[in-house]
Amino acid sequence: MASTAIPRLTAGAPMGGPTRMVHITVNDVPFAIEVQDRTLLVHFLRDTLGMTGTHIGCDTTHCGACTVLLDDRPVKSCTVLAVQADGRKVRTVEGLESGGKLHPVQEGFTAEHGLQCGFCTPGMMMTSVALLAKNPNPTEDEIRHAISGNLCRCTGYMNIVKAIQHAAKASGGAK
Amino acid sequence: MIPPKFDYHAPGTVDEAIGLLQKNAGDAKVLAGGQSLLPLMKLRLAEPKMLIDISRIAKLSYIQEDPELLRVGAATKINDLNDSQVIRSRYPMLADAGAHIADPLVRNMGTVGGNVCHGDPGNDLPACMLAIGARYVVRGPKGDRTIAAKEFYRDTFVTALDPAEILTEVQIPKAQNGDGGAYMKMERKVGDFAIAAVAVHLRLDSKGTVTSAGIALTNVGPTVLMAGKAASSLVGHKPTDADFLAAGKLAAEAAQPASDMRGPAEFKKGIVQTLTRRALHLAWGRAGGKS
Amino acid sequence: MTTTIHGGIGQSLARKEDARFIRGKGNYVDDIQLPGMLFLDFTRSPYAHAKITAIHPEKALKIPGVLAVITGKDLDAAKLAWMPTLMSDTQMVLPIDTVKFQGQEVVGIVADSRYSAADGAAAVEIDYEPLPVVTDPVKALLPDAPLVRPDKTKKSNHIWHWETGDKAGTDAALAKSDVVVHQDLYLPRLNVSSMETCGCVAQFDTMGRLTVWMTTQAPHAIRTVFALVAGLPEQNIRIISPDLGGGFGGKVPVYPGYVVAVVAALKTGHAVKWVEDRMDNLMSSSFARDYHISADIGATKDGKLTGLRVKTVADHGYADAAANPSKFPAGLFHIITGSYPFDKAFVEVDGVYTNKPPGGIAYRCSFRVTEAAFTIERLVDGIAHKLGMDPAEFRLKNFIPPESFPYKSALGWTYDSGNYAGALNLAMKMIDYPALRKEQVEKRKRGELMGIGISSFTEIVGAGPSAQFDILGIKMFEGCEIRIHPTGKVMARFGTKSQGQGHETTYSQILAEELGIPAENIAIEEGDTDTAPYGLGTYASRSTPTAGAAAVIAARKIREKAQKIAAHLLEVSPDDLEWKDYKFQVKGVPEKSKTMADVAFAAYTNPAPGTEAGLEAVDYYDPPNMTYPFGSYVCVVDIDKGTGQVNIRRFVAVDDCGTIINPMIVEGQIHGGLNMGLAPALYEQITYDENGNMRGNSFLDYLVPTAVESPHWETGKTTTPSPHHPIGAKGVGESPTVGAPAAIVNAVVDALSPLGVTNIDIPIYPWKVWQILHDKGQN
Amino acid sequence: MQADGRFQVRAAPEVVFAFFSDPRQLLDCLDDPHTVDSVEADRFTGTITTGVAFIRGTFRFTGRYEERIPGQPVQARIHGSGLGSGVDAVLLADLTAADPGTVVGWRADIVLTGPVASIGERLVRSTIDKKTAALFEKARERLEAAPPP
Repeated sequence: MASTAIPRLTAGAPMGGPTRMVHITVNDVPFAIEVQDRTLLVHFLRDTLGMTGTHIGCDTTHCGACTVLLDDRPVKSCTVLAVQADGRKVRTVEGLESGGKLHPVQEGFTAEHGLQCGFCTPGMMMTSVALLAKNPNPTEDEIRHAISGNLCRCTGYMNIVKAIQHAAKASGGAK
Repeated sequence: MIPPKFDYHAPGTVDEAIGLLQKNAGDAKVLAGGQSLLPLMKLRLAEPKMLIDISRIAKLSYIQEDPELLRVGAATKINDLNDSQVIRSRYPMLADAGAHIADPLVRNMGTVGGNVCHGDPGNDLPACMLAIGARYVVRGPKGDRTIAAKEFYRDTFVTALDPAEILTEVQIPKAQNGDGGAYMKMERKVGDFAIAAVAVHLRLDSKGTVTSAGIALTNVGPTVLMAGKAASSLVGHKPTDADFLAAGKLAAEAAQPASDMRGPAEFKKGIVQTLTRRALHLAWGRAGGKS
Repeated sequence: MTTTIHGGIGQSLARKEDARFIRGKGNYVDDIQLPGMLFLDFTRSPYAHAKITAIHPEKALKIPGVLAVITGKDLDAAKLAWMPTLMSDTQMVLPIDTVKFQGQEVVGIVADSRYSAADGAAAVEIDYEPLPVVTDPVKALLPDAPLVRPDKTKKSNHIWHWETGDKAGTDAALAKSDVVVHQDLYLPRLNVSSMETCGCVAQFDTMGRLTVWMTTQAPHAIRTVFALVAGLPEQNIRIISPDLGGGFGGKVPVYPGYVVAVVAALKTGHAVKWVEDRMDNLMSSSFARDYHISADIGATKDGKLTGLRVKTVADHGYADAAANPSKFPAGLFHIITGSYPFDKAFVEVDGVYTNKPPGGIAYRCSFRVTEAAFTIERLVDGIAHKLGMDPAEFRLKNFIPPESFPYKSALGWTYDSGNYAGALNLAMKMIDYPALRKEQVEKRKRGELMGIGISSFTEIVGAGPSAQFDILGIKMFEGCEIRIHPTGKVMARFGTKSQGQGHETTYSQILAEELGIPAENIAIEEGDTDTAPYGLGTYASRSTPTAGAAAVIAARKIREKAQKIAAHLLEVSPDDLEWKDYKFQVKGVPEKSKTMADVAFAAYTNPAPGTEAGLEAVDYYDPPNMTYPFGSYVCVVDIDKGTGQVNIRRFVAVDDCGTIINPMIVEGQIHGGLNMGLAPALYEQITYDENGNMRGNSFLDYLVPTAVESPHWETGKTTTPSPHHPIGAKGVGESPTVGAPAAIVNAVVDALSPLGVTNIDIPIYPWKVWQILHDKGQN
Repeated sequence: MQADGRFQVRAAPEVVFAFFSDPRQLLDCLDDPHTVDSVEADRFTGTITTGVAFIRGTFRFTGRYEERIPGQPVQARIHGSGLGSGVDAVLLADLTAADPGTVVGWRADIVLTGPVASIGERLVRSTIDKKTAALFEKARERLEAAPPP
């Protein structure tokens, strides 16, 4: 095994490469942190801030497990640089529950069994939150299209659709 | 997957961005939404030493219709295009395409400018721009110039954009009565590049005669392709289904697809034919044509 | 009025595990962060078969943060370059001199961040000399084919031959049949593509004890394999399987990354994390299927099935790393007689090496059962069409009748129970089958293409009885340990490991029912080998049939002891008590009773004389037989003649999994299973070109269906309890994946049958349909 | 990917043979930046930086000539690796004396492996075809400029 000397390590060891300070508000908390230029937003959230609710599923912008809201719009945080989020606000699954009260989308996913392994769930819920903000009373077809950037391998999507409809109703959107 | 190291710059003006491009010729790459570039970097197929993020340049994101032109700022997000009432009501071809670019999340980062000047034959907007006769405003060290969309695409990833130039605006002839367009895309699943896609644009006179037509094809050649013969076959006609069928066949002849995982070349030509005919029917109806 | 208990069997209890998942508080392997943790990444081979002539790690080692590289030669020095597979074959951890498939791990890079590790992996330079490649198993059997495994004594790519049934009898039965249909079928390579890829964190503590947090469906079996491979004392190995983001069979094998991470942790003294990216996962984690099937089915002219003969070539890549029971190299493929009473049947399978990744795991199905169900349901449809009979009518005429159970199949399996006609009749009623056939006649007159497809499959799950079922010699029992605390609260531990199936909920429902303690007071723990009883893990729909039964038996052991304590408290003889309405009651005197909570408290404060303190039990359940869930699916498709696109208009799935513990969870499992039946029928496959390039190694080309491609599934159920399972449950997670593909393909072939079409290979891409229509002048 | 072609030059067969037998002269026909680091007997090594637009990488290559016998086709096998991928090329020049000069029948078989093949083939195929044709066109120009027999 070829190796260099194994140094004493500290948490957050430097990764090399140019760095800069970013100011990102995550779930209403402002952070000012030095990141590498190439740091992906998803790694900033997971590894730097320790918010591991946002997952990585495909690395190529196809699965949506890493979906977060960037200035209220759902984006795939594995294909966004942390520096691109500088000066902007990010909302993650950790920011859905407020004052001990679950978000209607969280309630919907539980009530309608909209999740199984839970890995796609945070991303799926963030997309749902943005959908309902824009369209409070979506049809099944509109829901299916809205979540078509998020893959789920467990549920067959049926109960995810129901979960979002449930949340729409709870938010007063649906008939 | 982790991108290689690079320097990131977020200039506040286009001219500043152009200066950076000039100074770092060959090493710098413009970052708009990053939805095509960043995946290539994460795969380490592209390793630019510098990224110049133009998304923070004020006034590059707008959709504005004036007496002559529809102007779309290069940094306009695809979903802003899709949400625009002007686009939905008067430029449905762009709304058709916008709804089929990648997936709904990618469209929140991806930009119109990125889609039209990335140079991937699988991008959806270039065919629309060819069919509708758009022009691109680009700015470089020597100032602004406009390039017709049909002159823009040279080869895969190769465009008429000079290395130190940046696309700032897409200009589309203003919709008139009697205009109708449509974009039809067949994809393996949501998020995929097209197996084949067809953009058509028709202009009818008050009698329903086609006075001009544009047809262009996505992902069936090294670049987006014009189907000139197919389009001109319709001009001067009050077209029937037989004309649309014939135009579909001509469009299929213009396609230069390669066989790949999306299907054999012959199939793709067949899809071009089917989609052209269907898109023409749709565009014809939208233009107010009646059979 | 019957008494119920909160969360008892049959209730759609909301899932306990959701509370953490909807808050982003799940704990998956990549969420684990330990102080000083290092990261492992791999440089992989671009070649499918090549000699490694040199490895140049210098540039990688100069990258800041890169600490070490590990090669096959390093591992060889510790005798760790090779490891056994679950099928007693051998596979490389890292190659010493030759790579065998594209994407194979060649050099491990250890760094202080995942970014530096990735930079290091990109900077390692490796010189290769390409060798001839073989990716087609049929060509691999030709005499001049490149030899994939020269390390083996047998100088051929043929691994094994396996057969069962009556060859001569089947040949004779087919020869005498009025009609014989021959069909070649290919079930392509698939990747389970759980949303979470595979990975681990390995850490040695100061006492040399190893803990590995690992994406594994079978933590105990993995611990034993690690002990055997690495020579570590088994008590010094702790495998923890935290929350898993899906498994579907892909997290059963041992992958090189796990072993290298452990070696790296040992060498560096730091915790080491390895997590695949999606391309790594698609290129090198175990595949499913890759079965080339050639089958003949016979019938009399009045439509009675006579015989079935199946010959199969199984492509295992460069190593047979299938996750099958040891005695069944082709899994349970010989359930292939399905729902039909064949007198004679014969099956043979040949395993073959090629330059592809190793494996042969399930794709959300019990060992090779989808391959079997797909084959028989395609063949039955084919012969019905050939006889000019309606495929539903043909099935109803041939099904094994309900009164024949237990039924011994021509290939030796004893089906525990079934009512196949019941399920098919319900599915036909739900979808209004006669109306669809009428509509089809009308549409055909107009030249429109509409098809109706049926699949009436039989599953075989719950592996398995110890006489036949083991993996590396370890019998396939399953353990449950229950402890009732003094306040009447329960901790139960299992050797299985949920990957989304909701074990925390369903197991607590079983225990609530059996112990009379509300489900909310029952905690379930799995996946930690230090605390859980031994078990073989969760795959092949075996958890409810095996661990679910262990839970029932362990609970009943507790009840037996509790009855003595209750008798002591009530000052009666245990025989005077009965367990009724979730309480111990004095027979005939319902007001004299004690609850389990009463008993639990007494077990610690006032145990009956002569009984031990405490209230605990363990059971290791060895099932007497497999369970045989079944179902009937009906699918309606419309085909776009201009594009060849198949649109699933309706899909009705009637499943029978015996007693249902949580109807909501069962329905959710069925929806998900149906989607993974849809996927290979229309979208997913892994192919290789002649140079061994994997085509489709990202989600760009590996086409996992989205919500737009997935239809609105309609479900129904019948209930035929398993006679040998203590509560009659059978397992359901995989039935829909097993049953759905044939229904879809049968529907497409039905739509195209007026054109003389009898088969289309899956996945049915639009270009395949378009080509047929084009050739027939239909578009 | 396969490409072939044929051209005639005024240079004598010996000159053409020597040209194709020299890895430096052959590789200098590439437009892309490259180095030839060593040439020993029938083997040579070097690097080439190539790609399509911004999809570029530096490939290290090793090459080997089949036995070079005047009057027989010259054939070189080149294995390159870069971008985590492999490129294997077999270049062949079949020379026939003509009046005047030499007819060169050339063939290139190029096989990509790794991510470039699986992800990038849709995008790089036409470029490789063009680069191959350009290489032999440049060879023709150089040979045409060589002194006539």
